[in-house]
Amino acid sequence: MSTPVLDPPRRGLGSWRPGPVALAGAVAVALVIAGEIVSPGFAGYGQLVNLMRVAAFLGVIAIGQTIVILAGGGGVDLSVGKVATFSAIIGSRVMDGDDANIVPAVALSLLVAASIGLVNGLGVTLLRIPPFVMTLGMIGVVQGLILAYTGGQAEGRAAPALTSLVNGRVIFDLPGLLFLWLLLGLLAVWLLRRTTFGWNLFAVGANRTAASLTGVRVNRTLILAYVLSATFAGLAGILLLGYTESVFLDLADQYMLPSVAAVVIGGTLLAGGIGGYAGTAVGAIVLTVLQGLLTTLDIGGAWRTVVNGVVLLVLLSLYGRQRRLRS
Amino acid sequence: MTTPLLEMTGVRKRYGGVQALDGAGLTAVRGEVHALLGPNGSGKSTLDKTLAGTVVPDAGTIRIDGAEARIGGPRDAHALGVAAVYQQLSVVGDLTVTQNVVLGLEPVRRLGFLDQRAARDRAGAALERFAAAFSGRLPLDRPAGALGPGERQIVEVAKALARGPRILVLDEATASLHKEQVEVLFDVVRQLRADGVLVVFTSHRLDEVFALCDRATVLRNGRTVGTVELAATDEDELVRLMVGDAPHQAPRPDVAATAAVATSGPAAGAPSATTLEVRGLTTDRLRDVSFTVRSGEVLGLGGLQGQGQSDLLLALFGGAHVGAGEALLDGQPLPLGSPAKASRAGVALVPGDRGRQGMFAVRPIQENLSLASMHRRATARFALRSAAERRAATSMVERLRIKIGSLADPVSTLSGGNQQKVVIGKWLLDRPRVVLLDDPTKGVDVAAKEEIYAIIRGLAADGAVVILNSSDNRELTELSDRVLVLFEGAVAEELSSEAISESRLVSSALRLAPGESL
Amino acid sequence: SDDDGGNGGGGGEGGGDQPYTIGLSNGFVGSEWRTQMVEGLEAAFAEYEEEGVVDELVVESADTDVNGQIQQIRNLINRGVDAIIVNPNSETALDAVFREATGQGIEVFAIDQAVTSEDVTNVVIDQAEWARISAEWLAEQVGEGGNVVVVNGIAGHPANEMRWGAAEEVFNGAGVNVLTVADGNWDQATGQQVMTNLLATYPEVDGVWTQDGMAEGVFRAVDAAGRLDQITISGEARVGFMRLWGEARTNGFQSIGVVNPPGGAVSALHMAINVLEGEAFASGSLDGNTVTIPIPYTVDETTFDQYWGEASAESDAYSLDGSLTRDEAAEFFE
Amino acid sequence: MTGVLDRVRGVQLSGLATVAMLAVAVVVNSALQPNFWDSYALTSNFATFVPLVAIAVGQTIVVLSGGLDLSLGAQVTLASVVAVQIVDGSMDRYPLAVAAALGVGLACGALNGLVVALLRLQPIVATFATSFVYSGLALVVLPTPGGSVPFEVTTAYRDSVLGVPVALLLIVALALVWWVLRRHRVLRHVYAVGGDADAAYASLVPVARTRVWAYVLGGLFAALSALAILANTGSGDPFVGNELTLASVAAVVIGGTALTGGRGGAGGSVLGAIVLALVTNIIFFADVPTDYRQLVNGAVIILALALAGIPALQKRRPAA
Ligand SMILES: Nc1ncnc2c1ncn2[C@@H]1O[C@H](COP(=O)(O)OP(=O)(O)OP(=O)(O)O)[C@@H](O)[C@H]1O
Ligand SMILES: Nc1ncnc2c1ncn2[C@@H]1O[C@H](COP(=O)(O)OP(=O)(O)OP(=O)(O)O)[C@@H](O)[C@H]1O
Ligand SMILES: [Mg+2]
Ligand SMILES: [Mg+2]
Repeated sequence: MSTPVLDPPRRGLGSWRPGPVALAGAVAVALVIAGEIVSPGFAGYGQLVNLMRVAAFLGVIAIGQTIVILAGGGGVDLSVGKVATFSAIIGSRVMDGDDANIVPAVALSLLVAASIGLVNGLGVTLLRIPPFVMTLGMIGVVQGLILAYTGGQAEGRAAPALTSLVNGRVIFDLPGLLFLWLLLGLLAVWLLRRTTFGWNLFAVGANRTAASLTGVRVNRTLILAYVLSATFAGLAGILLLGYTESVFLDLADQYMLPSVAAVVIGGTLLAGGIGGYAGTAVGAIVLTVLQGLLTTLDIGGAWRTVVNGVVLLVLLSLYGRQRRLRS
Repeated sequence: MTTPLLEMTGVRKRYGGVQALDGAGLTAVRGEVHALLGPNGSGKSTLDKTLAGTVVPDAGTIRIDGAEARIGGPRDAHALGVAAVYQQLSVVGDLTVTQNVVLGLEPVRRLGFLDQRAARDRAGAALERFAAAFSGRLPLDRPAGALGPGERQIVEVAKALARGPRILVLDEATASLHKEQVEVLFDVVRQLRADGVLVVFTSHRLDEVFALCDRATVLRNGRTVGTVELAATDEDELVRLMVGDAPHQAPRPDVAATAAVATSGPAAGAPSATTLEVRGLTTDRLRDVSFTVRSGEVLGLGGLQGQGQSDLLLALFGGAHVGAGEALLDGQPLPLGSPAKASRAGVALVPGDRGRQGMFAVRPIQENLSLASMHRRATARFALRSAAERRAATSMVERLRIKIGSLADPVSTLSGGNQQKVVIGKWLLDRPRVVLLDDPTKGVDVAAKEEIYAIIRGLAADGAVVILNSSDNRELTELSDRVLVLFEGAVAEELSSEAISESRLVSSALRLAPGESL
Repeated sequence: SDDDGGNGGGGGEGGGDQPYTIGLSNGFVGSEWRTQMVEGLEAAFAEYEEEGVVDELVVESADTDVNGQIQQIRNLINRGVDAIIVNPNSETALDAVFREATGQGIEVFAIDQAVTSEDVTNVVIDQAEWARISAEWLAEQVGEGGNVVVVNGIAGHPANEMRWGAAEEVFNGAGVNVLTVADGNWDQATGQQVMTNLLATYPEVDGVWTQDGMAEGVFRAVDAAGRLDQITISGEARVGFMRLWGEARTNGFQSIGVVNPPGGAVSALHMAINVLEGEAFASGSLDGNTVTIPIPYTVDETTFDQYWGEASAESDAYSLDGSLTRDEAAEFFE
Repeated sequence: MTGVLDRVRGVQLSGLATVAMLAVAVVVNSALQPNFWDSYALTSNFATFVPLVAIAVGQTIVVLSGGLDLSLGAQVTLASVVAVQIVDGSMDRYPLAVAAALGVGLACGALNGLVVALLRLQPIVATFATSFVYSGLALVVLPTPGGSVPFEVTTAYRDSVLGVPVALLLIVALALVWWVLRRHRVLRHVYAVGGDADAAYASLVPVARTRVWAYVLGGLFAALSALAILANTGSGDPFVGNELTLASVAAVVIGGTALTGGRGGAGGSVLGAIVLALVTNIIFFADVPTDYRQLVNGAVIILALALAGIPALQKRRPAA
């Protein structure tokens, strides 16, 4: 069980089964080993660091995705990629390559992202639009905002301080980004496991009616979940900006569905109420390693796509399975 | 002796760390109503389900008519003539009553196209016998989700009957029914018995068992402890069989005395006098309800089930749209319309539908217990301290004697009675001033029932206002200081403590003049 | 006319029916290149408008699929335009709707990406030639027996296939080893991530051949690995990349940027006006249904300073551009 | 008893909301587009609707069963490239191509059903994974755009019979197929499984088989969508259908079907698909400035989604 509980569940030795986090971790290791076999160099220290660095963006976006999915009721945020893009575009334009502007740039980006999350949350709670389509519609709106804001031409550049924070090597030749991710990950785990918000979120995800009848402010919790999702997406956008230094109009769009896949591979149920961020983080690493591995395989784009799908299926069947009807 | 129609032996089933069945068995003949009894969590439902095919046992044999039966799923059970009414209903709310009754066995024409007329006829025939249990016409074309719980339960029974079973399993099929509906059901069951059907009947209401059943098999801890002829047995003996040889446990005194005291924070101290005054409360289903309750008092809600009792409790907790009226707690208006506000004002609700409204099945027992009160223990109402949470939950587990493995186990792994205690326990940690209880012992076994009674009395003794709805008149008689009898959403009568008796409750519910007897 | 009277406007009436209405169908807006394309067209259109040659430019520009673009074009037809300039989302799948358009007397011009339809005039640069220029340069840099990796756009995409087909031929002919071909989705961030993976697993690489949007990402990956001095990168003529290139030049870094001009839309507009005026293409200027417009210029070591001077004020995403003048366009006609 | 009234009202309302949206969309569109009712405009509009309508019907069935199929668009692509490779411009081979497309839809649907029903993977991510498989295979089958559909087919698709566009007839035919399916046991079981899988299982409904059927039917409608696209485009393209997936989900919701399963129907989705397509038209003919079009489009779609949910909102107000 990856459920955030206070003491570990007791298990008989015979019935021990690896939890999703352990399983996903094992898969990541297996993929790295497979990578090293088919293309030597894949498991080198530098390459592992690179893979982790790339995983960090997905990992940060998936923090919010985890929160929203845990909230249940079909909760999912398809707009994370677009929000991350928008946030990077705003950040880039406001900081415009100047360290002095970092604070206002990041603040404005996150504020805009959070407001988009707020609208998502209001749509999902007050208008009762199913999250899947609400956030899908929001993609269109944000894309519209991007075009209206930029006139179709993204401008500006990352501030050097942001770039060195993300790309600069801190210790053991590890980029600052990894420490940021670790920090954000710990924050996410703490938020979910050790705060009233986290427990309310799990309760809302597990049984919304019961949560409401236990005095939990369900709508407030849900709205906050969507705000957090968009905010973490916005943050990921800023980090991505630090990585690429310049932006373009579909910078982070491709993270939409992989962020959901990372959550599921990490053992969180799409039905809500069960799961946690540790699994998601490993899920993000698994997906990134898989992409890296596929990149280095010289098998042609079409087959590479097929293999990608098949491997994803295998990964999912290791954990993200639903309960049986018959016990 | 002829071969028994049903013979189950050595049935075992393990769920993770819980041995639900540990060599249980059951032998019964045709034309019998056979009770399957036992405390909560003793494995009754699990045994029923192995027979009906929704649970595959780890070991054990099932013989039907002497031949070994392999039951791998509900379809196998059906082929063997077994039909079941489950404790957790299997009605699909979005389908109509007709569609539910024929579900899975729809009459079809060629190529699998539905024969709607035949379906209606079949459903009509199955429900006809229960016509008396429905107020008006048979609701054949209504979505099942729009029916009341009792009506839904009847549809469920009709669905099982429409399958023409040789063996009919009724698992707490009367839990949601009111008295008249129960009588209708019993008539049908007696008819089935006359037709040679075996009915396996599970209920925690022993009066029903004695009224209906011929023999009883008792389970304890997943094992069969014996089968008795009910004609030769009395209630005490049956209870003794169910709870074991250990002397019938009286609730520990400290349970009653301190149940309402939270672990941390100031002790409750002297009961402060609290008054709840309800004036002209009107909702979709309530009409102009007014009353006053004081701390230390248990106000019972009586009447036929479904006359607005649950709605009243829900409305007081802010879970229903209030059209008119108000509620005053010590003269302060109670915020109606938001359970969150109600709970912060000191109101607690133990809802009637535990699974849907009361608990978070997949979440750990710890969280289920903590949720309502954790903000009190949290730093800045936000950051939880795990030691404090664990202490709070553990204290409640001990106090209510909840039988658990670990606090980290999902609450769904507990038996019904223990789940119910968790649902009550989460509110006790919140030191409520007003406690609303909606059928709190539904599906709870005898021993747990007594414990819950002690908790309720303890709450009142500690100065809480308690309002109790119960489908069990005996329970109302035993606990209430006063009873409001509701009829069609309005207060039909108020019975003072001297006037409360089971027969009086029944007659009042049926709106008979006092003194007139049944 | 076979026009059933449904469409207004001047479709089907032959030349010389000024002012004309022009439609633009653009099925993708997620890139600055497309924005530049639309803005360039609008500017050129404004000039014609002042002269009274044209009266309205109807722009359909949105992220959409082939179906959506079919709907775009049908909307343009219903709007009664005289000519449609289209940047197609598919080489073949718009054929049927193009026939609908020409059936109503509307002239259709495809830009950026040639289409197969006989009813359309393609006004495009030669993508194969475009790829060949940078591939030849790279092959020369790494020399015979050199090792290159390739970061391509999207597998199966016609422009991608055409470019890669030409480049592969060049590499084979020059005896250059292509270690692997990866897909970077024409996306800077993906290109950067893909290149990082390739660097780890192909340590012996001497050069990278990549296509427009991804060169900047590839550069950053190589730079992060500290191997700019060992690995040659075929770049792009875009301000963002050229800035990096310019900075690295001091350390001897060399690259090449072949212009893929968004201004193709402007060239197509000139052609469209000529056609609407009843001019016929000169023999030899049409290859089948395709007018190949020359690649404007190439940025390399010798020309870097010249072009950088002109472009450095633009934003990073700006593509160096070029289009035919009216006179140059007129030369394609009789 | 009020519950019943609410419910009945809710059911009618959810249909009404979609119909009302369609009516508004048609009125607005015809006001902005003078030639909206002309023969060419009508024919071409309906020709554009059919692919989305078909895939939306398929998505509806999957959604009703409690699932979601994010690979439907990729299935459309795969079915269309297989069909176009077979037909290759010849009318004689067209029936074979149709059969092949349906076969592809069936096979893809069966694979999805397998992973969702038997392996019990969560539908959203499982079908996301299979979509890679299908779109990859589409590229293998048709590496670059090409192939042609018989002239007769593309012409017939744009034709009209007695003034009624053939494409409209096709939409009616799709609705009819749905009407027939609704009267079949499989669809009844789909509703039951989507409404409450445990209850359905206990009631002898073959849950796994029903789920497989839902995905198979989804695949078959995807194949029909592929055929419509081929008739509409006249040739093959290995990316052609991918973006239909998400639009199909939006159409389903605008049509009043609950994403939680068990409630709704394809009739609404047909209208929902048409509403979605008309919104694009309206924004175009309303001359919204280019840079703001996508913004307005997104906002209008969210509005439509909200309107589609209003009946449910009213129904849910009384707690418990
Ligand atoms: N699906 C399940 N997963 C885990 N444990 C289960 C499950 N179903 C039942 N159990 C456990 O098996 C034991 C027997 O449960 P069962 O429901 O058969 O009891 P019961 O006799 O019907 O109780 P009640 O009177 O409360 O209905 C209990 O301890 C219960 O917690
Ligand atoms: N069940 C809960 N879950 C999460 N947060 C809660 C819960 N109950 C209260 N809170 C938080 O506590 C904050 C204060 O609540 P409120 O002021 O209503 O409590 P209170 O009635 O003052 O508490 P007390 O009864 O201890 O005096 C709220 O903003 C809310 O966020
Ligand atoms: Mg039971
Ligand atoms: Mg309070």
